[in-house]
Amino acid sequence: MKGLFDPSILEGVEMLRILGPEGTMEEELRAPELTDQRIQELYREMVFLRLADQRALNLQRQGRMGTYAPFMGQEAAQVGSAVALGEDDWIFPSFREGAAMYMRGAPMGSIFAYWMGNEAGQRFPEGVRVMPISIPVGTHPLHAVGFALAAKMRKEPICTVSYFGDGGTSKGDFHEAMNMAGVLCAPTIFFCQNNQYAISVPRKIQTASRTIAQKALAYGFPGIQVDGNDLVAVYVATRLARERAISGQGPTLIEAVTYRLGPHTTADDPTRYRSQEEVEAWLPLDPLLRVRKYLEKCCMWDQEMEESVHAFAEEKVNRVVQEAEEFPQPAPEDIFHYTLEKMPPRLEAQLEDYLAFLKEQED
Amino acid sequence: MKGLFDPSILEGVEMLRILGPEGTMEEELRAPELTDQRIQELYREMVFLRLADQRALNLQRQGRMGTYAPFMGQEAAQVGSAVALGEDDWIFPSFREGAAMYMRGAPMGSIFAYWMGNEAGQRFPEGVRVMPISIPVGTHPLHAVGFALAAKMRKEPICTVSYFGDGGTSKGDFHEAMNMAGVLCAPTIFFCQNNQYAISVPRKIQTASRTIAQKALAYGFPGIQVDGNDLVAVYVATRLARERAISGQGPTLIEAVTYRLGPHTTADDPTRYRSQEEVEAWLPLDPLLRVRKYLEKCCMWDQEMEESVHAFAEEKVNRVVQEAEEFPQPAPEDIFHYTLEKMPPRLEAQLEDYLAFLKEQED
Amino acid sequence: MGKLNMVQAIQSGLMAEMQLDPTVMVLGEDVGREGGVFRATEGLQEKFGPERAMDTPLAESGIVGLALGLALNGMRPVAEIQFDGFMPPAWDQIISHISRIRTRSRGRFGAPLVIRIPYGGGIHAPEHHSEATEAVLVHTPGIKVVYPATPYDAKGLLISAIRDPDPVLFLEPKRIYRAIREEVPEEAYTVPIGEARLVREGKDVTLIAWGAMVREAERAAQMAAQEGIQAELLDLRTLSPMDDQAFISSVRKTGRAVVVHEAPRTCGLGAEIAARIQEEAILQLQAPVVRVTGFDTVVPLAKLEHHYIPSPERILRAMRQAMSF
Amino acid sequence: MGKLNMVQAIQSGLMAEMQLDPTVMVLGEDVGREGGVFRATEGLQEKFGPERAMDTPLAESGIVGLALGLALNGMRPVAEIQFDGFMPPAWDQIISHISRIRTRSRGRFGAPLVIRIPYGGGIHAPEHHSEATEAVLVHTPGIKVVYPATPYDAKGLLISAIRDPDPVLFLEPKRIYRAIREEVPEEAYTVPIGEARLVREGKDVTLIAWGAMVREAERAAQMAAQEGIQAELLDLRTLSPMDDQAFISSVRKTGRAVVVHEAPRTCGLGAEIAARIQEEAILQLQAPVVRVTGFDTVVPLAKLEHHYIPSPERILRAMRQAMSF
Ligand SMILES: Cc1ncc(C[n+]2csc(CCOP(=O)(O)OP(=O)(O)O)c2C)c(N)n1
Ligand SMILES: Cc1ncc(C[n+]2csc(CCOP(=O)(O)OP(=O)(O)O)c2C)c(N)n1
Ligand SMILES: [Mg+2]
Ligand SMILES: [Mg+2]
Repeated sequence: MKGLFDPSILEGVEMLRILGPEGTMEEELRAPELTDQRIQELYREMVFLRLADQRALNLQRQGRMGTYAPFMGQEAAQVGSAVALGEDDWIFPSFREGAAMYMRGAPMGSIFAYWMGNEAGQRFPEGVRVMPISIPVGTHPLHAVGFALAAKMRKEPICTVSYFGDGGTSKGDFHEAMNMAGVLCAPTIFFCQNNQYAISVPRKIQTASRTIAQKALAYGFPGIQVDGNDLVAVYVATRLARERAISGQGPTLIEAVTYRLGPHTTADDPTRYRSQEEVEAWLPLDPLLRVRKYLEKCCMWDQEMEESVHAFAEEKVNRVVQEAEEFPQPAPEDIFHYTLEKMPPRLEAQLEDYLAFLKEQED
Repeated sequence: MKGLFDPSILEGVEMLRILGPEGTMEEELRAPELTDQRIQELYREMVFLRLADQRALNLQRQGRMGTYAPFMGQEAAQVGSAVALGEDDWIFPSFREGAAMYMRGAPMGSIFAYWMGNEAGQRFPEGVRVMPISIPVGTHPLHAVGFALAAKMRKEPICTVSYFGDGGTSKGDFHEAMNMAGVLCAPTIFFCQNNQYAISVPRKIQTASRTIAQKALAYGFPGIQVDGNDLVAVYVATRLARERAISGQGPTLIEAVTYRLGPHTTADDPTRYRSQEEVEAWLPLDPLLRVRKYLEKCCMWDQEMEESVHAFAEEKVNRVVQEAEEFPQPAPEDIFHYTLEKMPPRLEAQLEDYLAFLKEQED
Repeated sequence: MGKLNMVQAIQSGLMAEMQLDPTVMVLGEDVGREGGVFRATEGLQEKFGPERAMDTPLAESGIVGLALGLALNGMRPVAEIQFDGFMPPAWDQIISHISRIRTRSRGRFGAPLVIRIPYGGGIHAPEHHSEATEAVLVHTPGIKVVYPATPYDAKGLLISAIRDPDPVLFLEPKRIYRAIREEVPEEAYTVPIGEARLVREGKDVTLIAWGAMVREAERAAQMAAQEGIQAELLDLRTLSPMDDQAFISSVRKTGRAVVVHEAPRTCGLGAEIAARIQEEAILQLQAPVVRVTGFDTVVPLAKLEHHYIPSPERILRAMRQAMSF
Repeated sequence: MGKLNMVQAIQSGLMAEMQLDPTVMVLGEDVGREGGVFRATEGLQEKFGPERAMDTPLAESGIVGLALGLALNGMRPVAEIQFDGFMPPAWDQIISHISRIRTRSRGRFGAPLVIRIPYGGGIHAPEHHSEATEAVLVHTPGIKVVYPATPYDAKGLLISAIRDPDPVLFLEPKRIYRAIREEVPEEAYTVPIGEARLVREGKDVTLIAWGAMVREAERAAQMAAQEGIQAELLDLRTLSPMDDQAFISSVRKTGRAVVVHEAPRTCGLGAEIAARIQEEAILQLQAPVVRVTGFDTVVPLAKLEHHYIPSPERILRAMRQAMSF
């Protein structure tokens, strides 16, 4: 019918995949700068990240860390996108982006300290172009759009990336951010890790559209659906989106199709809402596995290397934990000092009164 | 590229039009129940509505009415959609839907009384399935979705329609409503009157998508772009959407492409943001004009009938004004009585105190 | 009848009402399959199916806006907002529509719905999981606001809320979800909205609290008793409409008042309570009403949180201040 | 220097700052081409182009969220929310992000931005065009809240707000946008945030008001003077941080206080002011602090609106009550 936009129009579009689960590479789609060497380096990082993630879960069980949101299974999506960016680009993470944040320079010890309940862990060193974690789902892409717009106004060739989940796409603020980015032609990338769940809510209850990528069409710019467990495809898609951003062509939405192998957070019991079979069906698609298979095929990896990289990574994780646990214990004053640049008299009085109370308690 | 959803995919889709500006009818697309007779009836209503709308503007200028949002130019969109519904369907209007509300049974006198600053004008008689006007743009489609869902749960064969503008599609709540309607397969119609402006902001600053209709694809259900100045096409599209709703196929978004011939409201001066030429280019597309031309072609209309229907409509408008002005002056108690079903003691005390104050003032 | 904690009591209340009234339903993020992240809706989807115990997309404004539409069409929805910190996106629908539909339609329509929200700190949670926003809600005309402090009250008040013809915001102190167990009847029963509960009688100072702070205030009152200060403790239970006569008549007797809340002090509900006390009992007041509250800052994360939330010690100190003014 | 009304003064403030500082920009619905529905941004787009005077899509949360992103990257955005009734959709971004980014990042980032909002009733507008939501804003840590009452203050405070390192909510009394004209320097100047203005000295009762209510209070004070009541009138100007020492020391002198606001009474800012007065001046208080406010209802439409908004007569009556307690 004339005038009809029917979802069936979009049925033909298939997910981009370059590095298959069996370690086979579609060479013609691969980015030249992503050499085997580089892939090997990134594999090492992914191993470290997986171990760090698992350690965080353990620390939580031991009562040494608070609630933690693990990213196991999503390493390719995060690492692939993070390393595709330019040095001066900024990322706007939500709570499950430890891997991306680390790859962009945020110290893992800081990230751990934050999850241990210390705000100071969110103050990354100057020069690290990573925003603090945003907990309210779907609300921070707006900041990435505004930030990108300021850069565009000053003609700085950078872009911003906001990371969010499939659940995040349901929020009103996601829509407002996408729409504004389209209108303002902002140099920004919306990076959705569709890990199939928002806590217990499966992707199909989150939205009725076949893909998340196609949501970009509502805003007049392109969306790309990519195998999120494929380091290379994620890299290539992000690179393309960045090219568009930097060259004034505006925003791109990337849907990285992946799977959260672990619980939503340490407070979650996924057996309540998904079957073991479902999880097992995703295991062969593990993002680390296929990189290792590829490297093995190239004769750039073997069991020995695997063991040594694990040992090395374990060591590094130990240092991360130490660093996090050696973060100075924050003082009660810290609650007050960052509310406004200069503490107003009333707040100062509250602080003084509270310190007096603490003093009395000691006595 | 694999995985790419590019806006160009949708370039081919053209707006649905059945009754052209010159009064020519695409007979094969026409709905059989929309007989010439019926079109003639609807034309009479449209003439009345245009006069009523103009009178409202005049009343405002004379200080007899408050701020008013005229619908001139949008009569076909509102009348065509309203009459395509079933008797038991409900509509959820925003502030510019006087024509649709009237066609669904809301007394025009009530609507006028409301714009005269009397809340009582929003209490339509029992049986009139029209919700009160919602002023916050884009926020009420959610209510239409919830309402429709309740009907669906009870297996009642009705649907709901929310009316909103091009501006409304930018709001987060519009997105949440569309997304939920898709997921819940709610029997509801999202009816967007794209009148090219949100106050002074032109459609192209509102969103970068080529059409508004294509936004439905983000939610996995169809959108239809229709010539909003074409009574017949609007009717046919609405009918189709209603069929889908009633038969369990879920929601539809309709974009009625139209033009606000008047000011945004009586407080607005459109010459600040659009040219006279632009307005004049839309005049030949006037929704009343083409119906008249069609009827004339069918030998069902002539100048004499035009004059008599105008005279008749003028009379009717006079009665509307009278009715509105004879609405009883609301009492201060009315401010309090509808806050909760039963007034809590504190509020009662406020009322008593205020009545005592009024009494003192009299003395 | 059995001993239940507060989450169980709430679940029991929902179960009972859904059994009695086919229009009652729950909706929200993870309330269906999962039974709620705190298990307050556990077992409802098994029993009543996915429509009446409905998992929704992640969208707080959408959830409460949908609930309004459902309520307008004959349902009695109980929506859940997963954590207090995710209330603000729902405020527009609450303030602009839910609270106003009755007055906007001059009584033709009402919004008989409930919004449940686990609120408050003390569980070492991430940012946005420890907020107490009662003042904003109480400032909003056209809604009722309920804050239970015990399992028994939670169930009874929840059932009253569901049966109420007006929208009720039902704030649950997540910190004590599992801290207290008490006898809770299995069947439906109601506790009236709008009545405070006298927790403890005393003649020296009136302590006013609600939700999770009732327990802290009770501890403080016990400590005070050992110093010879007899505190009268009121659990407000409903914050809007507020049973102000309960605390006003108490203060008329004691001459002193301490009000406790987690929210930031400035423009918190403590201010309203202090304002009403001085309006109606100034001649009996022997000391200023003292407020023990969160600071005018964001709630800190785990390592500093205990400084922020009023403790029995801080409440005791406030009572001493009131006594020695 | 010329006589300007408040909208003109605001426009003049924006113009001056945009000329001085290339990072200052305005954004919002209709602020560009149209120059704002109230003309507060008139001429800015002509002068500074469509980027620095930017029309946005219709999305309040988006506007302020975008402003935060801009501020994080070196701009000093001045966002406009068209009417007070459309603030609630922006609250989540304000409360969850704008007010918290400094503390969340432990000082690495700040949010030097301004949000301008025409507020309050008295213009016979449709629903959602007459709200006064200061209490919610003042309850929120991490933001400043400014309410000018005169053209001179409006420009000076706006410039202070733009230069402030923290987010400032700038509420403009739309009712008196064009009611008062006074000399306003053409160049940039500042009026400090956080200082009340003594409008009128008096010894009998302290009158506390802000925004559009200052004029009503002044009229009431004149009427009172004819009855021999000498009212001292304070215009708070900044609500957060509030210059409470100004009214506390005044009440210590007069022993009586009347506070006036348009917002609903319960949990309005009047409660906080009353609470602070009784905290710090109870020994001098000779009568309860009286609140003259909107009712605990939705603001009525044109035909009933005048009953809702505090009038000089109601304020006068409150002063008499305070005097005769
Ligand atoms: C606005 C908001 N609502 C609710 C929550 C509670 N919550 C935390 S994570 C989450 C699910 C998020 O799902 P998704 O966006 O897919 O991200 P994922 O957790 O899968 O990475 C929910 C509901 C929140 N953080 N923010
Ligand atoms: C949430 C919200 N923001 C701002 C306004 C002020 N306002 C009233 S109408 C309007 C433009 C609406 O444009 P559109 O949705 O296209 O509807 P139209 O007026 O063209 O019918 C604006 C900004 C409002 N009513 N609601
Ligand atoms: Mg997810
Ligand atoms: Mg429009």
